Amino acid sequence: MSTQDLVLIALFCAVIVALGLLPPVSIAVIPVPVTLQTLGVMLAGAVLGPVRGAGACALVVLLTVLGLPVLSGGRGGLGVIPGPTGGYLLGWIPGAFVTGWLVKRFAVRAGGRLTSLAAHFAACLVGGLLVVYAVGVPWTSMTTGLGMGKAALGAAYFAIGDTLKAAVAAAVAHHVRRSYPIEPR
Amino acid sequence: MSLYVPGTSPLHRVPAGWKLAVLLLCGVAVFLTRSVTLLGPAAGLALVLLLTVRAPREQLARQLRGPLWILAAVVAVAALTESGHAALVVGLRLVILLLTALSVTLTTRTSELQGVLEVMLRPLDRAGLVNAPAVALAVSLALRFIPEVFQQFQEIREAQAARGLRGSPLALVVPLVIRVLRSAEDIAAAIDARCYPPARSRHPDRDDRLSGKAPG
Amino acid sequence: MRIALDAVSVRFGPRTVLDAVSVELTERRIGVIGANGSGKSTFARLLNGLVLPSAGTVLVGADDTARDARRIRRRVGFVFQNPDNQIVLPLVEEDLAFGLRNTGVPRKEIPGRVREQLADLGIAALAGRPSHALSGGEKQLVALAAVLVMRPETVVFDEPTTLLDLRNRNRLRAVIAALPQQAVVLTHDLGLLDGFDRVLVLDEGRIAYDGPPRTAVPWYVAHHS
Amino acid sequence: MRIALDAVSVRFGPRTVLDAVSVELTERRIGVIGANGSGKSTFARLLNGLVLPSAGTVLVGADDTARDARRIRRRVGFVFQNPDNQIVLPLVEEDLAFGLRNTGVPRKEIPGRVREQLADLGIAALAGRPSHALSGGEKQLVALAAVLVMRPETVVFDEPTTLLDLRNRNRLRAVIAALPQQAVVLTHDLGLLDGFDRVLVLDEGRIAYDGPPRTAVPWYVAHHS
Ligand SMILES: Nc1ncnc2c1ncn2[C@@H]1O[C@H](COP(=O)(O)OP(=O)(O)OP(=O)(O)O)[C@@H](O)[C@H]1O
Ligand SMILES: Nc1ncnc2c1ncn2[C@@H]1O[C@H](COP(=O)(O)OP(=O)(O)OP(=O)(O)O)[C@@H](O)[C@H]1O
Ligand SMILES: O=C(O)CCCC[C@@H]1SC[C@@H]2NC(=O)N[C@@H]21
Ligand SMILES: [Mg+2]
Ligand SMILES: [Mg+2]
Repeated sequence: MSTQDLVLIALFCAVIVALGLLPPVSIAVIPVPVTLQTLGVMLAGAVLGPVRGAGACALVVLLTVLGLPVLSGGRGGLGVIPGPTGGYLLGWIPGAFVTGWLVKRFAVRAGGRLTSLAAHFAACLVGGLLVVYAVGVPWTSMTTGLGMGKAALGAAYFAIGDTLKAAVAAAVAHHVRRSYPIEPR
Repeated sequence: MSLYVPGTSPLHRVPAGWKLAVLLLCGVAVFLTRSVTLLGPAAGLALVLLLTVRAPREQLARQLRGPLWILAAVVAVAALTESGHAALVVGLRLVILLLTALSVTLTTRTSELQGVLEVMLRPLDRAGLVNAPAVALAVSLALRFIPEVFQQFQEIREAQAARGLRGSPLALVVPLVIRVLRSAEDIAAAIDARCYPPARSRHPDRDDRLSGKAPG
Repeated sequence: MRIALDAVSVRFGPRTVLDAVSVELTERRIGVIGANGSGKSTFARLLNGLVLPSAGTVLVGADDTARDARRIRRRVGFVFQNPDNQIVLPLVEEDLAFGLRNTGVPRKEIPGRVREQLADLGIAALAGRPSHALSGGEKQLVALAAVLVMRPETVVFDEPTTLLDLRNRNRLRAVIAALPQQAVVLTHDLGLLDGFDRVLVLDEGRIAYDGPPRTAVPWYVAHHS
Repeated sequence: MRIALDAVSVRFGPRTVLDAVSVELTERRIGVIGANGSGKSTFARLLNGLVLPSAGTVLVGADDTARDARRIRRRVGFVFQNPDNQIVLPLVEEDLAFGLRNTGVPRKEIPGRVREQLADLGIAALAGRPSHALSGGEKQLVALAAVLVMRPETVVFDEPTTLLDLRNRNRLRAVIAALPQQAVVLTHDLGLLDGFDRVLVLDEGRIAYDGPPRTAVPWYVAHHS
C-alpha cells in the first residue's frame, strides 16, 4: 500500500465523519441515526475502490471504538458496537468493499452516461444497502433478542433514505470519474 | 475532539487494558442469563459507575439520547410481540452494555486506547497481517484532517450559498471529493518527503509511483 | 451598505481571537491589516455570518448575521484566502455561470456576462479550462471572477493578491478601484490600500488604529517591525 | 547538490506546460520567477519527482527522479504553495517530530530539536496548538519548520511568503539567507531574491532569461508589465 493509498483512506474517513457532522436530515422526530454517513460509505467504495474504500470504513470503526465522537450527532465510544446499530456500522466495511468491487468490475468501463450512472447506482445499492443491512439486521436481532423479521423493520425504515443516497453517490462518483479519474483499487 | 472527560475518579485511574477486558467480559456475561434478579441490580451498578465519572450533563445527554430512543423502540416491540419479561431482559441488557461502555469511553484517553490497540496489533504485525505503524499513521491523519475536511465542506457550502445555491448535495459533494483526491497527492508527497515509512519498517522501500496523474 | 459590529468578541475554546470590537463600516473602500494571527480572517468571516460572535452583534444593513445569515450571504460576496474551496464546478465557465443560474438570471444573458467578467480580469482564455487544473494564481482570479459576476452589494476580499504575479496584482488593484460596490480588503500587501477611504489595524483581536491609509499604514509599519 | 534537467518537457493532455527545458542547478541560492501559469510550480515539482517529465530526464545528484523518487524526496525538502496539505499530524509539535522519528533520530533528542526549530522561526508559542486551527500565516511557518527540521540537502520553496506579514517575511528572508543548504525559491515576491546567486525567468514553459538577480529581475519587470 503506497503512502497515497493511506492518505486517501484517512481523507475518506474524514469525509464520512464530516458528513455526520452536518445537521442531520431528520426524517422523523425520533433521533434514530438516519445519517448522511452512508453516502460517504458508498462514495468511499465507488470512488476509491474495494480495498481503500473498506479501509476508510474500517478506520471510522476504529476511531469510534477509540472513543472519538465520529458518528452522527457526535456519538462514539465502545458502546456503539454492542448496541442495536453496531452491526450496521460494522457492515460499512464489507459494504464499501462490495460497492467498490462492483464499480471496478462493471461501472468503470461502462460506455454511455446513462449506463455508467446505472452501473454506479446498482453498485451503491448492492454494497451500501444490501450488504450493510445483511450485517446490520442479524446483529440487531442478536443484541436485542428480537426475531429477524422484527429487526428488519429497522432496515425498512432506513431503506428509502439509503436508496436516495445511493442515487446521489452514483451521480457524484460518475461526475468525479469524468473530471478527475483515479483507478479504483 | 475526543469524548474523554478529564477527571480523577476511580475509573479514570484504572489502566485502559483492564477496563477493556472487563468490558468484554461484561458483554459476554449479559447474554448468559435471562434472570431479571441478576440483570436488574447489574444495571443499577452500571448506572452508579457512570455517575462516579462526573461527566458534564450535556455530554451524557448527547451520548445517551439517540441510543435510549432506539432502546425504547426495541423494548416496545418486544413487549408487544413477545412478553413483558422478554422486554425487560432486552432492555436491561442493552442498558448495562450502554452504560458500562460509556463509562469506559469517558474515562480513557484516546492515546491510552491507541496504546492498547498497538499492543493488540503487535502479534498481527509480526505475522505480517497488519502494518501496525501504518494503522497508527492512518488514525493520526484522520484526526488531523477531519476538522480540515469539515471546514472545506463549510467553505464550499458557504461559497455556494453566496452564489444562490442551497442544499444541492451533488454540487456540494463533487467539489469536495475532487479536492480530497487532489490534496491526497500533495499530502502523500509531504509525508514521503519526511521519510515515511521509517527505515526499519518491514516494508522495504518500494518506489510506488505516487500519482496515477503524473505524466510520463 | 452599513455594517455595524457592536462589542463583538470571538472565542475559540479558551482563546479570545477578537475582543469586544465595535466599529461601523460605511465607507466604500476599507482596508484591514495586521500581523499573522491578529484576527483579520476571523473579522472577515464575521461580516457574512461564517463565524458568529461569541458575544455582541453584527448587523449587515438591518440584518443580524446570527439570524439572517442566508440573506446576508447573497448581499455580501466573499473571496476566501484559499481559492480551492471556492471553485465548485469542473469547467471555469460553468463555475461562473453556476451562481447566475441559481439567482434566476435569464439563460440567454448568462454566457455574455460570464465572458465579460472573465475578460475584465484578463482571463478570457481560461473559460474552457478544467478548474481543478489551474495554477495557483489562475485559481485565485477565477474565484474572484465567480464572486464578482454575482454583483453583490459588498465584497469582502481575504488576501486576494497572495498568488498573483505583478501584472495581475496591478490589474486587481484597478479592478477594486473601479468596483461600484463597497469593498472590504484584508491584506498584507500594503500597496493595495492606496486611495482607500479607511484602514483598520488589528492587533491581538482589537482595533489598534483606525484612519486613512496615509497615516494608518505608516503607523502599522512602525509598530509592527 | 547538482540538479540537472535535460531537455525536459511536461505535457498535461494537449497542453505543453514545460517545453524542452535544459538547465543545471548547482548554485546555493536559486530564484525562479515568472507570470502566473508560466510553469514555476510544475518546474518545482519536477525537482523531487512529484511530477515526472513527459520527455527528457531530471537528475538529482546521481539519481533519476523517474526511478528513485522516494530516495530523492528525502534529500530534497519541499515547501508547498498551500501549507494545508503539508501539515500532516494533529498537533504542531507532533507534526515536526514526525519526520525526525521516521529518520531514526533518537527519541530523546526529538523534543529539543523541535523546540529549537520552532524558536528559530519565532513560533515557539504554537508548539501545542492544533494544526487545523492556525491562521494562514501560522500554517505557512509551521509547514516550513517541518521541512527545515529534517535538514534536507536542498530545499525547494514554492512561494513561501504568500501569507506572511511584514515581520515574518523579513524573518523568512533572514532564515533563507542563513540556510547552510542549497535553496531553490519560486516566488512573485521579487525582493526575496536579493543576494541570490542566480535567477531563472520562466515564460510559457521556457527559460526566457537566466542571470544574477541584478539583471534578471529588471528584465522580468520590463518584459512582464
Ligand atoms: N477555529 C479556530 N479554532 C481555534 N483558534 C483559531 C481558529 N481559527 C483561528 N484561530 C486562531 O485565531 C487567531 C486569529 O486567526 P485569523 O485567521 O483570524 O488570523 P489572521 O489575522 O487572518 O492571520 P493571517 O494573516 O495569518 O491569515 C490565530 O491565532 C488562530 O490560530
Ligand atoms: N494537472 C494539470 N493538468 C492540466 N494543466 C495543468 C496541471 N497543472 C498545471 N497545469 C497548467 O500548467 C500551467 C503551469 O502551471 P503552474 O502551476 O506550473 O504555474 P505557476 O507558474 O506555478 O503559476 P502561479 O504563479 O499562478 O502559481 C498552468 O497554465 C496550469 O493551468
Ligand atoms: O451511527 C450509528 O449508530 C452507526 C451507523 C448506523 C446507521 C445505519 S447504516 C444503514 C442505515 N442507514 C442510515 O441512514 N442509518 C442506518
Ligand atoms: Mg487570514
Ligand atoms: Mg505556482
